[in-house]
Amino acid sequence: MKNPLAALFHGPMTPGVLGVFGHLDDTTRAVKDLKADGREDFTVFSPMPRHELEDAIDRPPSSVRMYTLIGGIAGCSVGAWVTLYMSYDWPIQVGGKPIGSIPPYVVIMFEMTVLFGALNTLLGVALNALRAARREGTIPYDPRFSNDKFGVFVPCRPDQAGTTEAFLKQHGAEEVRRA
Amino acid sequence: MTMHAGSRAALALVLLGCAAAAARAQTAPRYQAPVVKDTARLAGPRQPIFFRHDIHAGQDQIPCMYCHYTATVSTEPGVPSLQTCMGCHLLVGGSTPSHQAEIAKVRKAWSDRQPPQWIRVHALPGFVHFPHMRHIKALGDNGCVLCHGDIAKTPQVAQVSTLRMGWCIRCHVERKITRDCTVCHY
Amino acid sequence: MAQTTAPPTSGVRVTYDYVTRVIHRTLGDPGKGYFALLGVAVGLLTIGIICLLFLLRYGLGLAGYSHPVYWAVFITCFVFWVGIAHSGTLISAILFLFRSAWRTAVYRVAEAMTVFAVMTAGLFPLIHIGRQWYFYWLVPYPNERGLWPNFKSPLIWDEFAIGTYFTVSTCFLIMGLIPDIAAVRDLATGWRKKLYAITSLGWRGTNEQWRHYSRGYLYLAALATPLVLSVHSVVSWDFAMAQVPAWHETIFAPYFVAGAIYSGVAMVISLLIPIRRLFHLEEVVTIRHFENLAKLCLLTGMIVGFAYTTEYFIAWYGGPTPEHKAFYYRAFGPFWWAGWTMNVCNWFLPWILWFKKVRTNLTALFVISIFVNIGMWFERFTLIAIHLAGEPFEPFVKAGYNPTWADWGIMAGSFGWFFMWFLLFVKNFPAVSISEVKEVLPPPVRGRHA
Amino acid sequence: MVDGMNRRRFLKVLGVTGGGAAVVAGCGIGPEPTEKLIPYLVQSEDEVPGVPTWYASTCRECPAGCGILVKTREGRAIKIEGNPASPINAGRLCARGQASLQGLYHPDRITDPMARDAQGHLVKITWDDALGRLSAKVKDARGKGIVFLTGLEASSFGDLVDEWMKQVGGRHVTYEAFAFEALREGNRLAFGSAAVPSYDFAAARYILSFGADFMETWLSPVGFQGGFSKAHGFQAGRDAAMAKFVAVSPRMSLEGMNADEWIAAIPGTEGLLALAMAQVILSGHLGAAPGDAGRLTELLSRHTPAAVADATGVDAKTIERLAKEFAASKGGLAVAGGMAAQYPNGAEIVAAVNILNYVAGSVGKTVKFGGDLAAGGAGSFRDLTALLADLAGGKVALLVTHGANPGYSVAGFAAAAAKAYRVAFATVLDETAGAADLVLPDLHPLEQWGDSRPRAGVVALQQPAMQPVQSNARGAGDVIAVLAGKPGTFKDYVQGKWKAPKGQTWADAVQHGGAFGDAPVTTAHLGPDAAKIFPGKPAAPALAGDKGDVSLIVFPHYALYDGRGADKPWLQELPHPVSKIMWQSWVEVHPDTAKTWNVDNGDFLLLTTSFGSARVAAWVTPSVRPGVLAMPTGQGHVAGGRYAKDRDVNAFDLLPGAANGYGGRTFTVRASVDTTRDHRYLATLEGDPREGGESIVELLTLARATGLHAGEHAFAEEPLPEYADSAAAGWAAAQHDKASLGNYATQPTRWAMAIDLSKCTGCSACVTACYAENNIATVGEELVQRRRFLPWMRIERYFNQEEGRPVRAVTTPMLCQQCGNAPCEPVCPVFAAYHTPDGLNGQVYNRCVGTRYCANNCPYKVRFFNWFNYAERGGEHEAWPTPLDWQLNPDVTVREKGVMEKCTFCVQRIRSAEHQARIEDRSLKDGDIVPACAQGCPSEAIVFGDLNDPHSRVHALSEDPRGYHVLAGLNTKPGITYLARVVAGAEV
Repeated sequence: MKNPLAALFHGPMTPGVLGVFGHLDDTTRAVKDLKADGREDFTVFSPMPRHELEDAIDRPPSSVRMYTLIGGIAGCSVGAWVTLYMSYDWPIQVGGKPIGSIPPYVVIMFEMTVLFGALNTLLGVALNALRAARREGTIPYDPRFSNDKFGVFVPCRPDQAGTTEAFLKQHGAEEVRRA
Repeated sequence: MTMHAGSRAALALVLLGCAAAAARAQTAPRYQAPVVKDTARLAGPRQPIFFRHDIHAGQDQIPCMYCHYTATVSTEPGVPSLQTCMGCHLLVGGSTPSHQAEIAKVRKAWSDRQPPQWIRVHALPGFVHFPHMRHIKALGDNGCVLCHGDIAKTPQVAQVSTLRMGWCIRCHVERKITRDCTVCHY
Repeated sequence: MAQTTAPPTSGVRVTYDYVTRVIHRTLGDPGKGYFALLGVAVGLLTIGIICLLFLLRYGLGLAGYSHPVYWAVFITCFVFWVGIAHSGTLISAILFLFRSAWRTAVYRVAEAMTVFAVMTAGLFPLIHIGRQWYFYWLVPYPNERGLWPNFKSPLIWDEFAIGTYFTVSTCFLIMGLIPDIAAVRDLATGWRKKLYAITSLGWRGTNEQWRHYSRGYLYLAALATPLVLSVHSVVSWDFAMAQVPAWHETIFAPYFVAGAIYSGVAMVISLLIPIRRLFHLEEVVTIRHFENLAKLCLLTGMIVGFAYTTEYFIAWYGGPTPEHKAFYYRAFGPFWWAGWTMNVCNWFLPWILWFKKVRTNLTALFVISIFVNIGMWFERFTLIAIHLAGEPFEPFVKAGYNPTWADWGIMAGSFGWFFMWFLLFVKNFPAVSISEVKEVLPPPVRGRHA
Repeated sequence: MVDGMNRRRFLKVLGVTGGGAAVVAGCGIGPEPTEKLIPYLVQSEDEVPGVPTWYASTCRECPAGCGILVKTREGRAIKIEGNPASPINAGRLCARGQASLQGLYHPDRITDPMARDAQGHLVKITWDDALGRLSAKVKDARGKGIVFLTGLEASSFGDLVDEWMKQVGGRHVTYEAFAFEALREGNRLAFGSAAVPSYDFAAARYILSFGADFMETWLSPVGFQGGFSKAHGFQAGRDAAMAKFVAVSPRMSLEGMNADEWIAAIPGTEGLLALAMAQVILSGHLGAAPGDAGRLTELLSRHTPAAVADATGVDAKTIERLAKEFAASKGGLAVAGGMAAQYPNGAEIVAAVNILNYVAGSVGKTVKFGGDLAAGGAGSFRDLTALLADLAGGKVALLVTHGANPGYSVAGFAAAAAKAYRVAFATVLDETAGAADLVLPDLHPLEQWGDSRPRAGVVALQQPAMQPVQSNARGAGDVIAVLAGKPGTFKDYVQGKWKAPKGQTWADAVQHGGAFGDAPVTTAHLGPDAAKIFPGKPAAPALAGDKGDVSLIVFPHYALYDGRGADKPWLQELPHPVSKIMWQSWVEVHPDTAKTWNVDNGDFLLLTTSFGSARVAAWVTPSVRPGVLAMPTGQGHVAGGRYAKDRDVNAFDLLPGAANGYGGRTFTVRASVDTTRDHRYLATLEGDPREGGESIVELLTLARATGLHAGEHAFAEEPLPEYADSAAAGWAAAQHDKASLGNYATQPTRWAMAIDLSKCTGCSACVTACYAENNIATVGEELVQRRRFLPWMRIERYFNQEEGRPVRAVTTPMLCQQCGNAPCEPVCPVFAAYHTPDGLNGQVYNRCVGTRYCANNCPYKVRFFNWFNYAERGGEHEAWPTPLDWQLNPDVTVREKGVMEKCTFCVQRIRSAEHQARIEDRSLKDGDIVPACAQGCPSEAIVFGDLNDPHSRVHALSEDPRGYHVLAGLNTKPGITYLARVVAGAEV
């Protein structure tokens, strides 16, 4: 199907071959062999995350974690700054307590840590997804991938399409499609 | 009792005021109040009588405290009674026709015993207590201008300051005066 | 993980395709029953809004407050709904980190419940303050007066905690939804297709997307876990920081968190049982899921019971203190019925969950869960209204308290508000996670290479 | 004075400071578009806008004639305080006196003269018409009987009425519902003089009260209470540190609550008790009995303690002990009055008590004839019954009433008076005026001239404090002066009557409130009939009526008195000092009695006497003798304005309409009681269930208290570590350096208060003072039942009932303690509650959003919430319908709905004192600031000042060995130090 958002992201379709797999182990083997050929530019579709596939594809861990870390630290410091600055900006004394009393402010600092951390994580995922989308938008997709089928797309020049098809077929693709 | 302290001080001030006015009238260089052509262009609400502070306080150099004498002894500045106006305007009839017309209104009000209904320009909400005497005490008799603008050069009174809390606070902070809430709010 | 999934109860083979379709079916056109329920919810909400308008016009006096009962039904409802909100994140985040597979089938409902419960809870502090139109003075925004809120006040902590909790749990819910929306997108037709096409944010399940997605999800879970513990601790400090006897207790934070999860799980059960029935999810949401929920319920129930026991014991052990008076008042005062409702429903009732028969009997579970919810509401009511009424420091102003139509009306409104959102959600978005259920299914393998 | 300024202008000028009492609103900066400033034409020399002007005058709420100072702002009377120059009340004032403002501004005041039209409805007419009718009536009523009925008028007005009546051949009858016939008759019996002597409580060393409610309504309560607390209040280092006080009466009144011993004798036997004590003293030669006391031997020998023990229900040992103590004190004072003077044998009781004073040698010492009280002049109930007979018999053609309301307090009056043409001078349409044929709107005492001679040697002047609120009202004095053909106005008449003591001009007199002298004390000796009292064998008297077997005591309500206070919301909402009930009537039932009848608080009882019946809610209390019921007067009006009308039942309906032996009215009757199924919530301040006030009210025995020496502390508190209040102190210092608020220049202030519970009587005058000063809303019966009241200052009353001990009531004022470590402050999310540099708990109304967390966290429960908008014009709960809102204090914000409010030690007074000090370039002195409650307190129990000033009174008192803090265990570091109440004799 055509994602209306797609047009925003990507250019013309990339030529290549898309293999639809019914079984996990076939897919995994296909991926393994592709990597054995030294290919990195293929794309794997799966209806759910599977560690077998992840191992096979074996990419470095996502950079999202950095976003989380930075967000958390930022949040904590914002919490500290807000509470302390605002206390001393107009010092008002309550209940015989010091103007800037840290213990109660820890609560705010903690909440801000979580808030900023979470939002930044989301941001991280979104940015990475956008970057990926620039390429993935240009390759074919099959609705069954969100249901019960796995998919492997191997970009290749039209003249090599034949061999790629063969490769996928031989790895147990239930159907192959050129793009 | 309070009343005696209050009113005596007030009366004393009135007398002083007259003397001062007289004295200044001879020496100081006179400020000439402009002739106002188009009153519609003046800022501020139109008052029942076109009372010109710039003529009274500016040109004739009558000190503020001559009319608003309670400002030094009371939280309220007070509005001068019509009698105060008539104190001069029994004699002073005005130089130009327009002036005469306005002064005629004053005299009419006096004879009808119907004081003019001035439109209030400066007002604070009920939960703010602004003691004028404290401010006059601290800022001097001419401290008025800080909040009311240079009234002595203003034909028609308009609100020049926001009179909002932030505005008060700024001044208090600059002058290292307390910011305690219950100084004004109670 | 595969072995942890439920064995199919009936003959049906639970395949990826089955899961997708059975869950997609829940989004089919709603029946009369659904609209009836929705109607009831909206009706209640309308009642609540009308009462609220009266309250705004004439003042809080319309509610049952008295001197010294300055907090009552509204704050009770606030704590109640915040409590409900807790199981959601617990199930989705904490159990996620513990890799407990059974959560997958139930966490979506719990999470949705969380978000809407927080939305509901958040309204009450605004309703209950005297000059509702100045609620924004609690927010630290730069203003002309140069005034800031008082960060020493537990109410400000609350504001931050609830705000954070709402934001984070909403993010969490949406994030979990994306792959599933994509799944139903690919089956949907008509306006729903458009809706899902947009809300799935172009999800295709490529390896790149999964790589970042699962990381992000993991970290969100990692953040949500301490958050869920903190939020109700902060709520409990609204009371523990005050020196009202029976409020001023160090055990409040854990006690409240346990109670919150307790009520939350109970609410999940009360919601899930009908949904499972109506949406024919028997294959996906199995008895085993309920039993696990029941076990969770039992555990937290025991913690809550322990907390009650501790309270009473310390009060007795402390000798003739105001604390002592307060708890005597709770147990034998004019409001004994409230105190005992809470004890019976939260303290004694869960004991029957020790029996597997009960845990696996949906009717029994449903009844119990309802009672637990009632009990937990009364726990908060007792704690707040009753302990204020039984003022032990100043016996001279000890007072009665009678809730009025305004209290009940607005409380009913809050239920309407909650169920309205919940019903709209389950009909328009997958109420059970598709991709995660698949995760715990045995993957299709040909096995000839093995 | 406010001459030379007519009312129109006066009304206009309100615009100048109208904003002062505006409602809190968050925004609303800048002028209202329509807001007008209207200047005076001629500014009165007294009037400085924003500066209060004080007028000395005299309170006319009761015959005591206390001197008052009326505080006016911009020509409006806004508060009444006692006049320090007056010897009657020495600067103090009771709740009723302070509430007279609400009579002045009553929303239902009569605006114009009114007369009956054809249908018998009252319709407005002009003054000329009214006066025409009146003089015509006077003309043709000559000879057919003209009666002028007033209250007790020891004043020029009384004289004027007398003169006029002489002219027209009528008679002047005075009527007080609670008159003093028994006192006069008793004094005549004992000493042969029917005068009412003045009682010197301050000089007494031992005080015995036989039913006399001398701190509530009896004779001159404010003055008596002042004297009482001087004598009874604990004062270390005095020869006798305090005078013991014993109260004898079947019902615990305010006096009973303050008594060191409360003795609930059987109703009507107080006299026997007194005689028995006299017998002990005389036979034992314990007192300095005058020579002729011997004549009493026979009488007394028949009344030995043993002989009266059974009749009185008090055992002989107690009687002897009391007698010995009384005599030993060398300066005892025994007073009989109130309840004791309202039995059928009231006069004899008074005589018996006189004899007790006589044989103890107190007459002339503490009981002073010569300086007699005007109360002696009050007409007797017999006069009124005679008038009733004449009215019924058609012997009266014209009845003019002023300041008396028999239509309320005498059942048959309305019917009887119907035959005559009734003219009423009145400010509101009470029962009597409402039934009149011609109603003439009178001026309120605060609006007109007058005077009062409450005591021999004292002439208290009364001057108008403001222009009439109702422009078309005319002073009764002026009207009568015209009718009587007097030259000039009533003012001239008063001035003419006034004889200048040497060295005083009229102007001084007016400025200081009158001419205050003293009359020489005359000696008194036993009268001829002294020994003739109590002829028979000692027994309780037969009570009036023959229905039922329960004795029912009807007593004057502290605030509503004989019903004249019922139209004032401040008095209706003033918790009764004993019952703490507001807006309602009640009947006091002892728990044991209640148990037998199976009656609980708020259950309705149907009381039936031979004279009438009433349905009234029960208040179960140990403060009344078992088997005895007690019920207050004051409620049950059928007219008299929105606050009085149709409220509960009228206790007077249960009383006999005929005068008794000594010409008085009997207020103790036999009643039969039927329980009903009906029940209601009592509108009470008191919580439920009742408990003792541990760690709230502390008591010490006299022995222990005298044993304490300076530096010692009876109620030791654990010392706190330095850091406990370092934050507060440091901050105060910092703020102080930053800006002097015009406080003590030397060090940061800590405003604080000391309350001496051995002086505080619980009379609640401070409560009304607080309402008046701080614009506190009255919320009405229904909201009180729902506990929405807002008494910033409340008097807590606890009953201590240990087994085998007489019940004791303890009271304490409870107001914001202005804690140093205030629990209310840190929980406020918006800093509406915070700590001021001068040590107050600031409450910023306009910042408050109403989370009410502060109220939850306040252990003293002294924060109150505005559940509704009590200032809303025409709102359901409007507290100040115009012109009641004219009374609002422009220096204090009127709180909006949804806002928390509380006591701030009258911060407005603190600030204005600081302003004054600042413009006078000085720093504050101790005593510059007096909060409303401290100012009003008749027993001077409250002292206010700066705790950090080592020379201030409050600092000294806070060091007092008796000092303690309420709920000290919470470490709130309160700014109020309570001084423990000291109980003489009996163990605590």
